[in-house]
Amino acid sequence: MSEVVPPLQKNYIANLVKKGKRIDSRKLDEYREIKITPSFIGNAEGSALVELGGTKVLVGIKLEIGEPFKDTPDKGVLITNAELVPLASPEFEPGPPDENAIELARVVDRGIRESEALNLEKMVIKEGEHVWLTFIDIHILDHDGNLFDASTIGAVTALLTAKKPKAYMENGEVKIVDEWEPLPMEWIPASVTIGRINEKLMVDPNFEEENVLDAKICIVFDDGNKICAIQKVFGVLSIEQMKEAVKLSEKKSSEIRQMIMEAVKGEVEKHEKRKGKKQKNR
Amino acid sequence: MSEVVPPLQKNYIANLVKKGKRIDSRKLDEYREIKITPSFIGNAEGSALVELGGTKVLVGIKLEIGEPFKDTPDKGVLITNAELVPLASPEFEPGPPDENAIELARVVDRGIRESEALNLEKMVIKEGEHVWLTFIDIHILDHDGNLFDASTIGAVTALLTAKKPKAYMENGEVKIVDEWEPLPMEWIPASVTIGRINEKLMVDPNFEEENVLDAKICIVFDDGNKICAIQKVFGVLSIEQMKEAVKLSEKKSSEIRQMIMEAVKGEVEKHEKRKGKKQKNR
Amino acid sequence: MSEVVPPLQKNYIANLVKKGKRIDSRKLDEYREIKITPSFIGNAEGSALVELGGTKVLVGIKLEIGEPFKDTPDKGVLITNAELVPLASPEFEPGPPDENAIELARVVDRGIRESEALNLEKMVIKEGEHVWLTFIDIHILDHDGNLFDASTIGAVTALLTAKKPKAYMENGEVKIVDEWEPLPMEWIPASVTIGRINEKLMVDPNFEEENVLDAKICIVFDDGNKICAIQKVFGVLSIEQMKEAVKLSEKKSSEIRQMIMEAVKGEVEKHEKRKGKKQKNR
Amino acid sequence: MSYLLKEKPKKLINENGLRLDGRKRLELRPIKLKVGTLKNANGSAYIEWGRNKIIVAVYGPREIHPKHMALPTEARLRCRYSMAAFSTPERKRPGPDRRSIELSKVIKEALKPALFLERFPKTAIDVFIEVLESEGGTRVASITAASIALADAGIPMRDLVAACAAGKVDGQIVLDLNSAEDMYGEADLPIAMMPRKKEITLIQMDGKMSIDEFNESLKICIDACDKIYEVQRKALIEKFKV
Amino acid sequence: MSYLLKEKPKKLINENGLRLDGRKRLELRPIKLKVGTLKNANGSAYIEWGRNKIIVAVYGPREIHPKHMALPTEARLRCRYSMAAFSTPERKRPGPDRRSIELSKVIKEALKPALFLERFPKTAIDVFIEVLESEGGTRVASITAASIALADAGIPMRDLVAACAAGKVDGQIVLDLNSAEDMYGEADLPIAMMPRKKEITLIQMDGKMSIDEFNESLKICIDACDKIYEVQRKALIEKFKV
Amino acid sequence: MSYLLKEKPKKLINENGLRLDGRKRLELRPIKLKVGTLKNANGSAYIEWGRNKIIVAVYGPREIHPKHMALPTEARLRCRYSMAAFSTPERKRPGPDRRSIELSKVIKEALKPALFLERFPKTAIDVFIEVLESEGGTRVASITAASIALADAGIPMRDLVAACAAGKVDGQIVLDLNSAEDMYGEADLPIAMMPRKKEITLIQMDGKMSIDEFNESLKICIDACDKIYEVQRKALIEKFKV
Repeated sequence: MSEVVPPLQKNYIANLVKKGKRIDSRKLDEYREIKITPSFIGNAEGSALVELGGTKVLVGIKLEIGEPFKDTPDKGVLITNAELVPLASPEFEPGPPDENAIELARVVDRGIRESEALNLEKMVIKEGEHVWLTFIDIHILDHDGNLFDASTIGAVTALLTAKKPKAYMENGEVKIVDEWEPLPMEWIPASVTIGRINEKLMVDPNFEEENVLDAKICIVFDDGNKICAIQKVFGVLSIEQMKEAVKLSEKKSSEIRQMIMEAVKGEVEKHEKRKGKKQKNR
Repeated sequence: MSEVVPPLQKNYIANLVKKGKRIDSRKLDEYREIKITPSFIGNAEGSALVELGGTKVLVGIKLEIGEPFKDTPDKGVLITNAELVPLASPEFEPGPPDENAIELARVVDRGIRESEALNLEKMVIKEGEHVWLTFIDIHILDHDGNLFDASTIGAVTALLTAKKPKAYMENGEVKIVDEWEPLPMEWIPASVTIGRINEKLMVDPNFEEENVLDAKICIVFDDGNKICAIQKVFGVLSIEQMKEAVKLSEKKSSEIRQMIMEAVKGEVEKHEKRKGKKQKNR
Repeated sequence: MSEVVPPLQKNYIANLVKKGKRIDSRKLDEYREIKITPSFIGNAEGSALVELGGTKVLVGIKLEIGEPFKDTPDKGVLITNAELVPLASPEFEPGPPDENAIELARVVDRGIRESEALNLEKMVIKEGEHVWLTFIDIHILDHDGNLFDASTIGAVTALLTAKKPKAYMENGEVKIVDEWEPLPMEWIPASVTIGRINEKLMVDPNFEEENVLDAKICIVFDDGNKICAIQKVFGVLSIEQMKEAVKLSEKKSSEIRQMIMEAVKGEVEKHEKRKGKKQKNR
Repeated sequence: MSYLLKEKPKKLINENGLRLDGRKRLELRPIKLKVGTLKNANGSAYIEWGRNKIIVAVYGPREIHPKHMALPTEARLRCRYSMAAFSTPERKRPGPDRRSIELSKVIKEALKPALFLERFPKTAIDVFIEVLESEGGTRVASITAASIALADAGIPMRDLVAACAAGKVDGQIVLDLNSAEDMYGEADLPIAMMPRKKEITLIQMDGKMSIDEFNESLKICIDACDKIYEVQRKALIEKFKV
Repeated sequence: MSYLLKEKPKKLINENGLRLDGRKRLELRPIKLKVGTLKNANGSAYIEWGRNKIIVAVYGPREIHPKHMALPTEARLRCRYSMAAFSTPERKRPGPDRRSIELSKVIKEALKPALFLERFPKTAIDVFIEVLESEGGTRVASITAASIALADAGIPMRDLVAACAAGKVDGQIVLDLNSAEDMYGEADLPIAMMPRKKEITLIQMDGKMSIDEFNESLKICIDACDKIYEVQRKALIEKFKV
Repeated sequence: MSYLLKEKPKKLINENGLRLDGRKRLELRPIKLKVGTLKNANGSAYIEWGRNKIIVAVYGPREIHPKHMALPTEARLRCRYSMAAFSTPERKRPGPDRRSIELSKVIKEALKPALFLERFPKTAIDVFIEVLESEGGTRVASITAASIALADAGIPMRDLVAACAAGKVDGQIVLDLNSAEDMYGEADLPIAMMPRKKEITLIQMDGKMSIDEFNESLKICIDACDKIYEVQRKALIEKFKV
């Protein structure tokens, strides 16, 4: 959100919304075109280029072997980082991640971590000593609004298509074999960002819309109909609007999930099997 | 000390001092009211809230087990840090400690370290390998002058009331038991800050006074009548003024020490016993 | 190079150069006076103070024992750092090394590393575990142009005169004896910096000249007639100028090398022997 | 102290429906709120919420540095949430980490809708939050206190902001999670509201919740915010009644 | 992935004169260059050069912050070469390191002579280079793409800048080194030129080369830059032909 | 080199009253002081004090950046005490640490009273101190040299500032502690004075001393400062006599 709102632009968009219309002629509950290109980067263990309208996000997964955290010796480590590089927008400045980059990284991380999409317990080589560190690096290339959803789509797709070599212990040392297997993914969380303007909700605000919204909220659903993360990014919502946003995001999240599954088709079968089992146990 | 001295304010204070008076009607050698609240923070191993007139300082002690420095394998490690958080004064700015915060931390540290108040040799679990790291964190909450004395009072009180669990070696590993004991405190150093204005000395300058002083000096005494730290903070002193300041600080330091002992009464007995022994050996 | 070129100064220097002359009455291919003082700093394992006209550079070598890099377990580690301290020029500012300091350090490093002047394979105590870390610290004291050559002369001289204690493994631990030996130096690289102005080349530009040059390039030769590093620092060169610069720098580099050898006379014999052997194997 | 690592308790709610600290499912921890405790700040507040101890100072509206940070049509609200090194069982290294940077932002966004920032263009309003001791729920306690400190500083406000968390623990929806419940529970849902206008200014969630559970959590938070609003009003009256 | 450390190959050029990736001694890797791929930037270009993938954005001429950075008689050209964390076999920590700071500078110096900076005094022209995947030769690929992005941004130029490296591998002079050749070869000589003016705007070398080898390397680079210049021109025509 | 750790010597003063470096109890190390050794600085001085080697440059009065650092009624004096990486037995990491930040401040406060800063409002006077080699007592050597560098820069001064340390070693009060005495001695008391005005501009102490010992230390420091003042005056005369 830029800091000074141009009032004319705001009125124009607000009036359109009152009639259920938007500046790019979408419906209020319609996403821009989503294009997902998995495995874009050869040097990454997993990656995805996501184009959401004019927004371009590249996510890469890198794996390393390291120590677990002291208080979770039986779990791998997940580290999510976002870079709002100045290439992507005249608003982004060089330097360490600012509050917006950190919020973005932490919300994407939360959606994946809290949904337990990546089973960190299966990312252990030897409990308390050697685990897989999974780095999710989010690189914004062009910022045309709704970075949260584009980044979550990218991160989830990259994880679903990532491969890791087999590793085991031998004589107290970690051995790695050149046999590659997918990461233990259990769920496909999907994030839905909703804007409020003129008391109406709209999904997937673009950059111009974000600049004039009264409120923005991001809601992430796992694929078992549970909310696994919420973040009100700015503005206020009434209680009714909040409940409406949750319902809307539940619906849209399954459409997005469908697109991710489409993009990673090869992976889908495996995932469906896993999911089938899970749902029964639930 | 703020950087630009208001000349009217300076004249007013200087004229008062000539008559032995001060803006808050104290005598030149009189401290403001001191209120010491030990054990204020439950999560800290030791802590003290010190109110010195309008100045509020909170000091916390945290303990960790770590490695000794290479050149002192037979000693625990003492780390003192001061945060001049922007909450405490419009003059403080966010960011890493500046020269004033570092000077404050180092002077408080010096008083404790050089007086050998905390016996670091008794903070060793296994020589050269495992020792206690003692962190003294000084948090300024409201800055109304004389941070040095308030912080030293806080640090000493927090150390006197701190508890550490017993630790010992077993099969090459550190074991910790839930039995708590006080830190090995040998002395009660006390710091006295003195200002010079109009060729007169005054103790415990408040914020307004600090802004117009010609010089400020801080002198720390252990409780065996020895000086253990001096820091001229700014300005100049004649040789006679310097000697006078030392005498004055000796006298005031024992009053302050008395107040600390009052505040940690439970600890006093133990301390007195320790001190009795020490004095004989001196 | 300062950022704004004074046009009058530029014309004056450019016109002189057309006639083969320079502001300090040197010839185009003439260096300023070079004064080398080896072993200036007692606390350094090797050091040299270099005065190149008005430019003063102090280089110190420090040695530590540490781990090799993972991908070169059979080599010692070389770390080169340059500090453009604000003492040396009104253009230098306090703070971490900027792009100019980093470029300087990396070009000096490259000349030494790529010429294999210091035989890093002989700086290993135990392969994969303990090697010598060699720190080259370049401290600019007065900046009157041509820091690259002055720094390389300083670094090479400091390395040639540095001593290290003998170290060996005993019961899995590194032992160090108080017997000192020179570092395993194989070559004496020499750097030649060339400026272009008015389509003419000149060596060793001073500060005023650097400010008005059309281009500056630094070329390093090992002492076996091979180029081991090039860095165009700014500006453009035609292809012919580039070739001419290489020839010129080959010639001047042997003069500089001669001066270094003069300065470290005691070391020269040993070096010559080493070099004799090497040349045969080439 | 982190070297005495506590194990995860088997049950967070016992057979009598009581939680580890003896509270009932929908019971708030005791809250003490004091206004105007600092001398230098333009406004301040100190809150004890359970074992949480937090002090908040407000400076401003005041000049802004560097100048290009100034906004032409309103005051820039800046928040700094910071934890004292000794506020946590394991010592926290001083300086902002990623968590505190995110919290500073969400707290700022929770307070902003309540302020008439447009009355002070080109200035800064700074909210400094120091967590002196933490026991779970520091962000809602911080917002509750900061809102009062802003009022104490005389910043004109549309409404106070009251905040509280709900969550899911041992399968049940509970109010006002403490540290252990936050760490070992299934979900945490901190909410801030302008109580009179019934508008949500902060909502975050992590963990897993069904939509029904979410709606229930939302409801008990709204009720709790009303109670906290009363605490806030009393604290303000206390200050100004003299 | 760094944990599967590759050994140094015995030969980098086989008995048939072919390199590890099947190329001949003087053969360039395939180059794809696309202009104007970004929406926000004033100019942009995307290059795939072998497995290198690099995107470049140009912003400016625009206002400069802080103001005292402004130059009175020309635009300040600023370059930022940066590698994505996932661009290398071993994860690269985000943020500038010494190598990328040096590369940012030499790339800036390679582009600067081609620009009429004096037409935009007191402004900034920013070139942002993001290496998304690297396989050796990122600096020459970056310069090649940046030059096109500058043209796309409408910055007036004396000439394009084309760049390529030569080097010495297994004792032979080869064109366009890849990662393995860069790491295990004997010398690397990246060069940038203004092809029409035949002027060198970047030259660096590390490794060891005789003067003859240097001259040969220089020659093959010049020829290669002519080819790359054609690729650049075609990409620009492609963009503007619509 | 730190890997050859020296043990603490049994005695720092032998039976003949001589110290490890052969000096008597109240003997200064040899001091060489040279004015105007740097070309770029407005004023400079180089001091060798025992094995300490320190160079000081003064720049200013000059414009100040950022502007809001300017003081309306006087020049801002800034000091930067910095140790070269190779100046100590163990390599020092470049960049300021807590010790050097404190020393920069106390040196600034030691010099400030001697300067007529009010003659140059809104400007900066920068004192840059580079310790090239250290052997104990660098702060007093730095002040002694800096005072001369300020005079060399033509900054009007009330008096020079001369500095020296006393201390307690093996139970005796000694003058001018070296490294070993500083490390293993009982107390260290560095003092700076304006010798003509007999005013103390720096005094610090660490260690333990009785009041009597303090007074004795003070006395021998004052005497030593008079001697150092002579060295300073000679150095200035040397410079300007040509």
